[in-house]
Amino acid sequence: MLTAADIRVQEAPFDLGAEASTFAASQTGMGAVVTFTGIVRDLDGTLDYMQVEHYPGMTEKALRSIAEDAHKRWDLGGSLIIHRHGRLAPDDMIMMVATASRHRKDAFEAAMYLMDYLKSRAPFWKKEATGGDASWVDARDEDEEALKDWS
Amino acid sequence: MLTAADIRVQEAPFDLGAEASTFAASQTGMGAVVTFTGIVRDLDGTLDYMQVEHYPGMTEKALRSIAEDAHKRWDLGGSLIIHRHGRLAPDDMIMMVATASRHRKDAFEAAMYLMDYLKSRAPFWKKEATGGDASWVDARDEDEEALKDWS
Amino acid sequence: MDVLYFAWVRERIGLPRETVQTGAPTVADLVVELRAREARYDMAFSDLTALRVAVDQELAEWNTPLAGVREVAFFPPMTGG
Amino acid sequence: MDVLYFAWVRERIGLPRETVQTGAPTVADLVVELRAREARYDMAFSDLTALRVAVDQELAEWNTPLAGVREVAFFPPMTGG
Repeated sequence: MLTAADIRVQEAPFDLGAEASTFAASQTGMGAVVTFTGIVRDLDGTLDYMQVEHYPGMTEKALRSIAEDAHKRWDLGGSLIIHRHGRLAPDDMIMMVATASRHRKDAFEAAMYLMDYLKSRAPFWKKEATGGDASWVDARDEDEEALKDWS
Repeated sequence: MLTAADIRVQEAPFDLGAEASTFAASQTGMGAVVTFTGIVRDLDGTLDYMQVEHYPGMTEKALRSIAEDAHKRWDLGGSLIIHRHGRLAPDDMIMMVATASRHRKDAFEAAMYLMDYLKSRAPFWKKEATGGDASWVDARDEDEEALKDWS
Repeated sequence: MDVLYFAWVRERIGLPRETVQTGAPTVADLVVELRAREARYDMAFSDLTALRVAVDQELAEWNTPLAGVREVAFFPPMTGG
Repeated sequence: MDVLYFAWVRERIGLPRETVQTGAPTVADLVVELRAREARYDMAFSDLTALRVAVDQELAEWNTPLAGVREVAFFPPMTGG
């Protein structure tokens, strides 16, 4: 199935505003556009940087598969996933998704679905460097639990 | 309660990209930004224009009240609601909301809540002009039903 | 008291607002008074389930009291977003 | 067969990928072989509930067969987004 899913895995920053505008403008007949943007948080003011590792080769395939599932489940126009890897500073944008649909409910649910699956099924791993120390971010049980809502 | 809700009711177009960028940049410590944009649909290719009427005086108060309820219910940074009135063409952006939170679930749910309440509780009325004819858009039962999910 | 009409209610009644002298204790009583005026009012208010009301710019009910109220607005269910 | 390691699995084993000669019929059998090699492998695989596996770049299970497989990857639960 050919879906209008635009998948990008990149080290470079992206411009949320430009991406949101371009995505919305590329849609026809859609009544609703939803975007989600993930930002590197510095929970207690000690984060020096975040390192995002991924699995080149598998990453884009996994994201495309998640997007195609979303296109099967909901009545979508286009979808967009951008995910960065490499070294990121606090407040940097780490990733975004966008969905377009004729109906707001579909656009919202598809965006949430993309996020839930991306969190636990796309091969990215985050490591936080704080004051000379670095530790891998643990997966959260609730992220795995979130997938059950979709089955 | 003072909330970081930015409410705008205007006839002029808005720039989704610029608004999304500015909104995200104005947040600190937030891990998630969600935007929703509503676009004028031309369902069967006959729409000449859409006229959006509103209740000056009440509109902004109603939107602010909805936003304040969202800020009470979820752990939000900022929120934004822009809604246009007047004459709109097919594919014009009619409105947008944005929410920021430390958690993606809160940002998503708050944006959906804003949309659900805005649809049925903010004083806007749409009239569609098609080929010399003009008719008021009927409220949909499912929009009213959607509010029950939040009580 | 100012009475405002929006969307098709405004079109049916033929004006967006008017000042009404009334001692109606509730919104429902005001509606009865308005309907007694002319056929266009009677028609506009013939199906209350298709109407909503705001009292002093807040959504209200048909039994909402009007004591001290400055502005009442009638309109169909909202269709924003 | 190429065997890849990511995140703390890569750090514990001390290399990102290696080529392994194996006749292991399933992922679980391959893990047994790897653990028998050296302490660092044994430690990295000591708690399989903390690990995930991909076979030819698709998420797989411990009992997934390895016949004809070119690439197996081990890593902790993903934390993207």
